[in-house]
Amino acid sequence: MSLGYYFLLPVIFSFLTPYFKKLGSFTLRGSTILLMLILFLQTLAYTGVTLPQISEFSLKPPLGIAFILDGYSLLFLLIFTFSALIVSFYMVWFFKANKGRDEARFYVFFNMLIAGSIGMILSCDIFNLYIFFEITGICSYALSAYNKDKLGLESGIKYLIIGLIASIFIVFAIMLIYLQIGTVNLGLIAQRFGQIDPKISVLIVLMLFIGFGTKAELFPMNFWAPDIYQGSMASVNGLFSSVVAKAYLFVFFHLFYLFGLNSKYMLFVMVIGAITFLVSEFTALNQTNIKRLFAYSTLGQLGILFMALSTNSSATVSGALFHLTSHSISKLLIFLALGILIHKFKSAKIDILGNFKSGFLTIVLAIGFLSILGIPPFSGFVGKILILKGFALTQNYAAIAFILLVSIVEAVYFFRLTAMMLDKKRTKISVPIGFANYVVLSVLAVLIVLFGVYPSLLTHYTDLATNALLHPTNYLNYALGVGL
Amino acid sequence: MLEFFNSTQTIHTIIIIGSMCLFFIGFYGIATQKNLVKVLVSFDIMESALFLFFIGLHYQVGLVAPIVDSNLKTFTNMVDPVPQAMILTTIVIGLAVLALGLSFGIEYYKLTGRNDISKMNELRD
Amino acid sequence: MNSIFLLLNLLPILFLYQFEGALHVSLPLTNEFTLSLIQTPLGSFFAYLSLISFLLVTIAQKSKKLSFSYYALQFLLSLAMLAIVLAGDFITFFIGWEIMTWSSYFIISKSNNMNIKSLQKYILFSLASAFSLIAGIVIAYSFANSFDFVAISNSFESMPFNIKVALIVLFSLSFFTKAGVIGLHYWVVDTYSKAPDLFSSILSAVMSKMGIYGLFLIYGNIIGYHELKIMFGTMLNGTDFGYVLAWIGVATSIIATFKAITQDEVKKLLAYSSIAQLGYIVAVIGFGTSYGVAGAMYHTLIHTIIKLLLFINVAAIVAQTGKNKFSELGGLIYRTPVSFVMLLIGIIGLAGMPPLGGFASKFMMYNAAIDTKFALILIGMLFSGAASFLYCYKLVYGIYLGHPTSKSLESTKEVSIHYLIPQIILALLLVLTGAFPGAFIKVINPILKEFSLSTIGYDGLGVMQSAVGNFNGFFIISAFVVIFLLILLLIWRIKSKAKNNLNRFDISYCGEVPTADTSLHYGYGFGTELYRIKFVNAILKRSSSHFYESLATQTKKTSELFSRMYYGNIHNTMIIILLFFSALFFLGVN
Amino acid sequence: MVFQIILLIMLAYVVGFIYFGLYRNITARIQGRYRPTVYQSFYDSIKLFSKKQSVSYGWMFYLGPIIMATGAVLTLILVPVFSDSDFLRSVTSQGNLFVLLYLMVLGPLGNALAVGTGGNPFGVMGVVRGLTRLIGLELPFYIAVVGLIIAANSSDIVHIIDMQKIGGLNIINHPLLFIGAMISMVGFFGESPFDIPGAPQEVYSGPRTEFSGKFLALLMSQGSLFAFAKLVLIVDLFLGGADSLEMLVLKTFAIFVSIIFIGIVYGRYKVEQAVDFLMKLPTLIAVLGLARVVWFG
Repeated sequence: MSLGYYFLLPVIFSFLTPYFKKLGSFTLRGSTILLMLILFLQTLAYTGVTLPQISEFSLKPPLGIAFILDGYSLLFLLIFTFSALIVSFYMVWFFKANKGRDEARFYVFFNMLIAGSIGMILSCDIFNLYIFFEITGICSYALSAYNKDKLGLESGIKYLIIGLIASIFIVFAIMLIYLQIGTVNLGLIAQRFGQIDPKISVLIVLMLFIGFGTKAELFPMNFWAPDIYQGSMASVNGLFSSVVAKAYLFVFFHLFYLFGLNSKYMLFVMVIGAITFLVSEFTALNQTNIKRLFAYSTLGQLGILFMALSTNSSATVSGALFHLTSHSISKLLIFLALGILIHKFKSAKIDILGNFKSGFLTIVLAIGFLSILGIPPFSGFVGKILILKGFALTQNYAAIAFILLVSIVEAVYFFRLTAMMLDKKRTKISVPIGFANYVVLSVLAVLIVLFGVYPSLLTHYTDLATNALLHPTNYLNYALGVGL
Repeated sequence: MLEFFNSTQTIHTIIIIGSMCLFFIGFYGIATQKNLVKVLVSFDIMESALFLFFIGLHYQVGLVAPIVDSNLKTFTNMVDPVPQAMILTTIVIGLAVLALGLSFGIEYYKLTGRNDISKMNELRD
Repeated sequence: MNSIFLLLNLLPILFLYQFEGALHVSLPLTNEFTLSLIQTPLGSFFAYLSLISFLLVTIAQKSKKLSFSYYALQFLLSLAMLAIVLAGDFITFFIGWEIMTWSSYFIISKSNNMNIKSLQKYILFSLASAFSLIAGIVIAYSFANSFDFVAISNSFESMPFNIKVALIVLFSLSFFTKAGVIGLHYWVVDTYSKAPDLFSSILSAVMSKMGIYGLFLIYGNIIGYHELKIMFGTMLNGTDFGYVLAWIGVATSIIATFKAITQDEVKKLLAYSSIAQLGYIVAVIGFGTSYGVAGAMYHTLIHTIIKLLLFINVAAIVAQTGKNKFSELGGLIYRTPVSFVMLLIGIIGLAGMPPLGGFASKFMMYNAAIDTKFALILIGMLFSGAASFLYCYKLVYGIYLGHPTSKSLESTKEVSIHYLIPQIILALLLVLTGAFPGAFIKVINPILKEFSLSTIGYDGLGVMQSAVGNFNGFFIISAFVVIFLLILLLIWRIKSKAKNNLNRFDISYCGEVPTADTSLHYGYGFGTELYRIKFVNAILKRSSSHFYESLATQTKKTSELFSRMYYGNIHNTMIIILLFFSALFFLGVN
Repeated sequence: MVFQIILLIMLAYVVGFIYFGLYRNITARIQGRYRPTVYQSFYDSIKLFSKKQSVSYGWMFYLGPIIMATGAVLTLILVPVFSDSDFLRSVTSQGNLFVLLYLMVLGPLGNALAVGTGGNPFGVMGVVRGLTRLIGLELPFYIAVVGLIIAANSSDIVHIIDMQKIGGLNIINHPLLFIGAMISMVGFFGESPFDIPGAPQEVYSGPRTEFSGKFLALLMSQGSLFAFAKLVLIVDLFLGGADSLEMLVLKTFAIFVSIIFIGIVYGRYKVEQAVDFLMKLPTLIAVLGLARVVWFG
């Protein structure tokens, strides 16, 4: 299958949605599940082939448009398709529980969102990347405002305005690149980036940094992010946290390493990541809204990832990618589980965690919490220890101390929530969960444990990804059309 | 006199100055305006400035538009087609975002009667 | 359910049938990490401690209806502890450490007395301990390029001095937190007192010992006492390092002892006493001599036995009466006589009286201090020992002696047999450890060899030898029993009758006749007069809680401060982004 | 050996009661009032053994005095009475100073248990005061003992006696330690100014209120045995032990007299005052002695 279908199939399904809707909601839901299943299985199939893979359209690169799948994007592809599959299962329950919602509208944007995110990580020219960026953006604005209530629309508007700002920076950067180099092919850009006038290149880098950094929720540009999470549905939050934010992060570091930025930039990104981590974790302590709280937690984890990914040491980066995967799974689990509670209690106050009665939900949520905190034997632990190990190898003890100290702050609110769940003195109301959710949440929880006790399953892919990210020679050859 | 205007240099200068003016008008708009519609319009102005800038800089005197018709027999002596294609796409995207933004704005206005973006702060700490 | 988990608890013994080398497993986790389990004498010692403790507590738990999840978590906890003590590398150690943390957290949360604040206290201190540990681990890794104990131990010598110190501090902090050294003990009392009653015994008897195991591992195995001596130099006959550590331990012991005396809640008293006893161990662990290590080991064993005994005893009483304060208990001696005798044996051990095991361990520690000539340390330990008589007496008086404080206590029945069986076993163990100190030395000697220290002599099973004198436990205990029986016989033979079945109000009471309303059990309040002693008052009125509370307040303030930035104004957010860009631009271009 | 032990107990019993009689005599003389005979305590003890008990509070109430007596006898046989002879040497060689230090506390603990069982709140008050006083009281004594152990590098009393034969008496070599130990001894003998736990005038009757008959007699007897053992211990530690019965009586009597003279002269401290006092000057004196041993010995 050509890589193009990763983009094409969701788009086709998205356009067919009105017809599916006419055929009934079963078809609508089923078709999306089918689509995501196909994508996921296809991705699994790609794990067996030699990488990178390329699919060009009409012309060979560097002139034509092409999709390239290397180790780095394979990892993200796995995460995205898997998350999408999980969410599409979850939405079956959601729409059953919430009768009378406009299902078609959700699925249109959902499919397109996945198409856009996947496009972003596969595309090998910067302009296509921008288009996918915008597609992802538009779909996220729409999904964020899906509820069409006051809060939903407010978050949609906020997200849209921020998206506009980010896209102006990125368009500007792309134009400058084209003016300087005369190409949009990533391979050529990477090759010739060093020849640009340093002042212009600083400007380009800064603009890309601001553009993608804003979307990837880095500190001084992330004042909007918690609002968006608070206003959107829990399942959409799960998508934002484990797919959309990760896609922007992917692009950020893809460009970062392709352009071969020097250690000053690395230090800068690391400091920014650290500040993001610090501020978010502290702010999270003060939250009363559960979705908002986990939004801050997501920001914090992104902070760690930025810290670790900007080190250019394969040990740290590999750890960070492991952590990223584990975080995606855990956050998806948490947000989906919260969705069930929020639906039941019609409220997103923190107290709902103390008022439900369901051993299953308690266990899966606890697994999610412990995993994010990096406590063995859950997958977050492996990620965190790999990151710390990486920092230790470069003798960056300050980073280790920083991460560990702030992690204690993180533990404060995670365990406050856990203690609320376990508190027997509160009035407890039993929560119906639904068969689909039992399956979905158990799969996620089992994965978290599995990656925790048998990390080799995942380290194989993170090592591939690290290698592809830090040594993009193969990728460049393909992007330049040399190897074809 | 007119030849002066016909030189590539001059045209580029005019375009740069003009697009910069436009850009800063847009910039001024988003920095000061709080009405959602005005903000969106300001963004559009900024984007337009970028488009103008980009397209304009790729125009050179004596080159023809990259459209295959009687004037263009060989693929030489024409303006670089890539920026034009890019800008066309970007315009479409911009339009889509603008439309979405306006529709959000309208819905929001219907619900709350507000369109001041600085007062959209029900989502906050 | 209980029986199943009882059997499950016995399972690990299959793999630990020897004292050394019966177990050698390594599992590759990733291509970088390999989990390995190796049985060393030190590990086996602690492994057996924990196995036996869990076994006994599970027997006692038969008297309660506990859920499957409780037992499962407890079993997981026991496995985690085994992983800690049998680990051959730091990753296994840390995994065990963290599983121990959270499984115990979930067990504690099942208690009815628990509140969020105490749970938070417990988990945050545990995590702080774990994070300090992992920081040490990765720093060590950065030099050794391996998590293996042996590899790290080998490369330790070549590390820079400041890294060595940092490692020692980080590891020590972690293990001190678990053992509840003063200043880091803020969580201990609350947790022990609010945890499920029988689980408190595990917390105090086994989990705190994991901290001690860690200290042994670090000082003895990984760094090595010899290296510590080289690093820090010597003082008198010991090391500088050991001297500092000894003062930390002695301060812990003294402060906690005084705090224990003033507690009204039974389990709080036991918790403070636990801190104090671990203080002794910390005090001698750094001496770096055979006697120091042996003393610490011996006291570890004795403290485990005693704290299991006492906590199970108290748990039984609490279950029987529903009361957990000295001011609400009292006069149970003839209503629960077996429990009383068990507690009596327990406190005789706790006070370190001959002829029970408590004395043997103290004897070893004192000798270690004499051997190194740390006289003031020894005085401190003796002083804290003298003060500990007060809380020992309070324990027995407040629960069993004096008068019942309420009507319901007068009809209390003897506690369930499931509580008594482990207590009787433990009491016997306490007697045996007192009677056969030589046997213990036999067990310790392989561990001393592991630390490359000289071994200690023993003369048969009954005599423990030391540099400054021998202790014949067997003689002392037999002499005690013989004399006791003779005097008993003598007194028995002297005929004189007494009026039995006296009313409990028939006491001399200043010529008055006390009634049921008269407060006769006021002895429970003792400890209050300690506030009038200046030195003790200075200790008692200070508390680490101020520090931690203000830390919490500061964190909350910081959080609120940061939180103000996120006030939901998208217009300002835009402007901030633009300003940030301009700032970076000017910085970047220049 | 059994014969020797019985002999020793009888000796201690006789000497102890005679000393106690002398104490009452001397006190009465100094205070200018009528005195009982020297043998009065004997008579009391024998009389009490044959008397009926007036009250009983169950078996633990009985066990308390027996535990105390056990502690006293055990202490007695573990202290070497005669330094050069083989008298009970096989037994005394099994004990050492640490065992003795703790055995000395066994008595008060047994007492405390019995008193607690009795349920008399005043008795408990006395016990608590006693245990609180112990915090301060043990301190100088411990320091002194530790000093001696370090000086001799052995916790074996026989060894300490032998050391004094070679290097001179400890009272001369370590006077500061001796002073510290003596101040503690004043308290151990229940003398003023540290006699608050018994305090007959203040706590109505002290810890022994509820005892009568043979148990009171047992308490008295063990008290005299124990007093003798403590005196012998001091003699062993500081005065080089005693070769013969005359020397033993002489030395113990000297110690005893100096203790009661201190006791008679001073008034009574409250318990917190006692602890406060003991933690200051006596501790300081003893610590100075100790420092001398550790750093310059």
